[in-house]
Amino acid sequence: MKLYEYMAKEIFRKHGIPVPEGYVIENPEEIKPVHGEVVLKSQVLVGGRGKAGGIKFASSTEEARKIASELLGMDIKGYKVKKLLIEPKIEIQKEYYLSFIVDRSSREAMLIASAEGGVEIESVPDEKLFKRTINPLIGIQPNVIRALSYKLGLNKEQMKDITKIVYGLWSVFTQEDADLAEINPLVLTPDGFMAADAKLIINDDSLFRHADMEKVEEEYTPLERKARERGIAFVQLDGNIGVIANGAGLTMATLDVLSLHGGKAGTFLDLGGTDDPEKVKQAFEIIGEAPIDVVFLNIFGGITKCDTVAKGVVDAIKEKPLKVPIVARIKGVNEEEGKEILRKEGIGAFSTLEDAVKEAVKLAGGA
Amino acid sequence: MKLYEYMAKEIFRKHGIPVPEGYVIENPEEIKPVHGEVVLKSQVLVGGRGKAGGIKFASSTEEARKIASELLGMDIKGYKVKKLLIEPKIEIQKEYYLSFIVDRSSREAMLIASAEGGVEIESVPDEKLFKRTINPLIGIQPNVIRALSYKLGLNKEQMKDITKIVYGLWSVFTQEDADLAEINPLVLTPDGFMAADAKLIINDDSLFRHADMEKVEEEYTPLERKARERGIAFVQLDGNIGVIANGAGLTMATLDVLSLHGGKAGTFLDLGGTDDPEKVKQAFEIIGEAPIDVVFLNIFGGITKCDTVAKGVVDAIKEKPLKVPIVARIKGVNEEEGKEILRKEGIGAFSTLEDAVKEAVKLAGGA
Amino acid sequence: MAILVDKNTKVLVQGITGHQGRYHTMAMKEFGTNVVAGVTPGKGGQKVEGVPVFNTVQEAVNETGANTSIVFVPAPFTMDAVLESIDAGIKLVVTITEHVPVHDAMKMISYAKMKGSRIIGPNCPGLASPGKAKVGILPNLIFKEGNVGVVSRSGTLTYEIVNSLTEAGIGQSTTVGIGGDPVIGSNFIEILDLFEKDPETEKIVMVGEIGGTAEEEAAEFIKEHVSKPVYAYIAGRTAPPGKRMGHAGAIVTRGRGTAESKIRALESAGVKVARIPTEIADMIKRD
Amino acid sequence: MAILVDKNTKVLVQGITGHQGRYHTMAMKEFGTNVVAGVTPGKGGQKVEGVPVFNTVQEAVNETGANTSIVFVPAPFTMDAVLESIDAGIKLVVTITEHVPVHDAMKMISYAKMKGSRIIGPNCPGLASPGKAKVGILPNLIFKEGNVGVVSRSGTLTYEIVNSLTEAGIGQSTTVGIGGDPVIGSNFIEILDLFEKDPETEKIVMVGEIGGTAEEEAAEFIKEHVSKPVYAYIAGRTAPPGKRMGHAGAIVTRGRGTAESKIRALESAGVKVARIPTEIADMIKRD
Repeated sequence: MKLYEYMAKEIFRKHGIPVPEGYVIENPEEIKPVHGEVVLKSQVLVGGRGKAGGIKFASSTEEARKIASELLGMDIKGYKVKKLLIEPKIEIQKEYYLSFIVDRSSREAMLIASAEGGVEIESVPDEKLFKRTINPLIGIQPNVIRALSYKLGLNKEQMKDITKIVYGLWSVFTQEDADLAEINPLVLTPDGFMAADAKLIINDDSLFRHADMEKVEEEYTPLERKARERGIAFVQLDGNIGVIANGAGLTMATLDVLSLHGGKAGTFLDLGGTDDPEKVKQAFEIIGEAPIDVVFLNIFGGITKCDTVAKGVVDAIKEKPLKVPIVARIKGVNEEEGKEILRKEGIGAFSTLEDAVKEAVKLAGGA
Repeated sequence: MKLYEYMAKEIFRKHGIPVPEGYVIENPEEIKPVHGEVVLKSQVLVGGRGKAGGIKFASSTEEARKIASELLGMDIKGYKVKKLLIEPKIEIQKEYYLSFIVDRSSREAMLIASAEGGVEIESVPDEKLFKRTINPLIGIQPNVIRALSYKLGLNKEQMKDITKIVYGLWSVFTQEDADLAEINPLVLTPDGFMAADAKLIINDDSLFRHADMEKVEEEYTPLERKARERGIAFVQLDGNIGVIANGAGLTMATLDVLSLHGGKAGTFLDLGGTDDPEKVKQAFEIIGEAPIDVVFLNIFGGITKCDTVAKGVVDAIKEKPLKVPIVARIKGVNEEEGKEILRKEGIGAFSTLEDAVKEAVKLAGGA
Repeated sequence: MAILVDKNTKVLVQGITGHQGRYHTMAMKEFGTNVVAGVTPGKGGQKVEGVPVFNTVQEAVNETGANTSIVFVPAPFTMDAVLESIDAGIKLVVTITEHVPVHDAMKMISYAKMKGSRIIGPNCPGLASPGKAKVGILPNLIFKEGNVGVVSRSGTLTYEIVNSLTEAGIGQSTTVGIGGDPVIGSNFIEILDLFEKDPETEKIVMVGEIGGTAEEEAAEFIKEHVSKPVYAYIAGRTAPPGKRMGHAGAIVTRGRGTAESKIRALESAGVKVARIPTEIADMIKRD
Repeated sequence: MAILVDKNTKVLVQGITGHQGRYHTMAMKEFGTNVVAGVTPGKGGQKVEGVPVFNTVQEAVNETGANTSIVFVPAPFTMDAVLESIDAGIKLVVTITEHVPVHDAMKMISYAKMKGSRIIGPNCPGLASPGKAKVGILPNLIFKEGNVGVVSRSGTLTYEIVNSLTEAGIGQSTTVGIGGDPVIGSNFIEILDLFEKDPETEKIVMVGEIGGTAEEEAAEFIKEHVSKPVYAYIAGRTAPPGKRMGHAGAIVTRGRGTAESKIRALESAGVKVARIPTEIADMIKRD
């Protein structure tokens, strides 16, 4: 779960990381009197908002209100700005970069830091980055922070200051079960280091341990939201073939084979390992609402039996008929029974993925 | 550093372990009005005080004062009672045992528990004990407490209750850098589990991390205390040969060889790896005050050079002559020079340990 | 031979009294697996499918000599269950449970390494050595004893590929579903290494997916350490893009992680990469 | 051969700019040891006894290929120094420092195990393979190249025994001072195992002390796994009794830990136990 900047900063502050003293508004009237200069930051879950014009500065209350009314409601890369974070402008001497991420290769955390922070961080070459895996059982140790400080060219005072921040960010990362905890830029100000921005992604599987954390809804299409509410893995795509398969890998493979034959998927719907008729029915309800020209069902029966799934499909379309044809590829345990059940309802049922795909692409209007 | 029961209980309480609400007195007048029954517990650093009469019960203020004046100043196995811990008498339904200790074999912590706590715990056979090593990096886990609860025959309520105590004791053990954290007996009362006694030994090498912890002076002879203040490892024994050697192992070996030849050591003084003349001088000052008939010096010169030590010895006895003869065994780097320096001062200097020991035993009055 | 599980495997089922545990205990026994014990705290003394249930893993190990465990307990309690098995001396812990918190996964994998145990998963279908033993939830009927080792990040897609191998008359030594989570106990490299050293395994099939850089790292490993022929399929050439993990994600991945990057890396390591899943069987047959 | 340190050992000295670090860098070099680097944070760029000093272990390893480290840093910082070496891929970390907090010792030993490194010590004199390398503070002059492996918990007493071997014309393959602390990285069993497997080592000398049960456990191990003749000396038959560690200490020890218990266990494992330290040389000569 990706958090908004203002939420991440609140959590960072709780773990002892200095962040600017800001506040959040949802409409321009909430702007407090401006003394000095302030920055108005659009709260969206997508990167590059600065370049998209989502971050502005103001020197007076009036100006701030005006800018706020421009920013609120603005569209940034498909995300609508609903909240602004208002902060005093910071005096930046230099921008650094600091993050912890779950590292798949080492199966440990990875600490990344750089003396060249900011928007261009991804193009900083590896030899200018400090990268070190941190074992989750031993945690962060003084020698790592020393090495980081040498690499970043920090003086003694700065080293002492960044030590607190690295421990704080480690605390955020581990205590809050983060996939990612990132400060970019970490800015050096006359008062020491401060997190000018904050990115925090909480591990979805760990949310049960953070019941008091405010939930952030990602941006979904109405149909995707409906699917999610029913616990179905569903993504809307731009093609016209509605793909349903069981298992994420198999669903991806189905998309690939469709594409090889000139077809284009309009949905990615993974039934998972279930043959629960209720789930099958819900899947067909969802896909029935998608703007597609044909439904392509790809089932490999293993633990899930082909005939059970077929029965579920038949029940679903009997209750709520689809407006588009179905092509099915049925393979595995009780495959013949499954195909028979579908064929009785006039559904084309094939054994090989390629045969079925060709039929679906044909029905969808050809390659 | 072994803590007094009352200090250990205060720390246990801080870590969430229920302990009786008590207070400490140093003289009988400090007894508070007694309602119900109280227990008066002598605060000494030695076990078996109960059997030695150091724990008494009282039902009235007057009785409590009388008992307090009997206990205070009493001698328990050589330890003088200076403080009493006064606690309300607990209603004990059953006595258990619970501890964490540093386990040398596994190089992890060991959790020990038993449903048969109390003074006889050491005779409880292994198959009635719950023993489990706990890795310091992963810490105590729920499955361990479940296994403990099954072994101790606890019901669900008791299991929930002991979980808190096991976590608390683990927290004491790790956060306070303990060699040992022990609750014996851990008593079951109508209100749940409670630590009726508390034993806590803080790792001496970790005391620098616990600067705010009240220091407990162990019982030393005045001479031992003097040695400790000078950083010299010194123990007073009952024989009449004052042993000085360099290195704990070598000092022990010296005692063993003395004993083989019928001698008896009166001191155990380990110079350590030093040839610092000041340290040698201090060592001779200490040993000069011990009630011995001969000083036996056993030096193996390695990093420490024999002649340097010999010079230190000569300087020391020139500044403050000893009343008893010295026998030296000098071996290793610059051995001949060392022996020569000592012989010039009339000190018998040998190369083999056995020759030297025989001479020392002879001078000490024979086997 | 085969790798990791065979006729000497004595399986302990953690969470045996749950729906999944019970069902797959039966399925594993049908496969011919020696399931010797189950564990569900508080349910010791019961029997499930004829298998004795214990309160603790230690007790189960003491009583039955179990040497392999399969974990079906719910995600919030999975780490504790895995640690319990490791502490009881179990050397192979197959973790089926999905949605295990990623920090729990990292911790239990580090702990396993310290104690010399191996974790497969979490979020994996387990593994099967046809004719010997299955410790997992893979369907029984798709397998055939033989000399092809299969290692995969995916579930159903693996079944599909194994089934097509079997239909083509190509048997398998062992099929290992390593799991689809970002952090898993055994990765491609570790399983490839076991297959390379297993005298019974002659060819290796590797099924990957987009995301992460495990396939690219496996390709590096294959180039240097694997002499047996490797066939691969990578799913997700046309899949919707995954979640972006800040700048750090991009720094760690450095342009790898796409199907193209994976296929390129594998091909340059001499791996034959199939364009559709069932093509693997054809390729092996042809060789 | 020899064990653990030899001509391929490239030593890194942690805390090289301190008094002890500096002195023993010189002494190790005089012994013929290849000391390639030193580390003291903030003193990178200096040289000590001709050895380049770095700020971090990683940097030192990258620049010099150091593969073994010796730690002289003060006790409060020892764990961090040891962890730094382990993380930099150093496989043998010899920890001389005494008074290391026991919980730090437990943690760093667990971590070393996870990462596949070996710790000797803490509070140990280190180890020496005469004619090859010394990584420690043992005096240079007492050694002679040969075929007796020496393993000991003690410092000076070891020098005494090694010296008596050398004077008797009996050379040593490697002498390992495992350290006198309750919790140490490598114990008797682990070193005995290495000596048993080392073709150059023909006989083994073991020097123990009262306290703990390491000697009793070593005796069990010798009975089952050591075919080479073992000679032992146990110090402390008449030593003042140690500190009592509550009831738990007694439960863990169960009557073991005394010199008598240790000598009995060793003798029943076929070990020849000397009554005085120098007797070992006589016993070996006689055999």
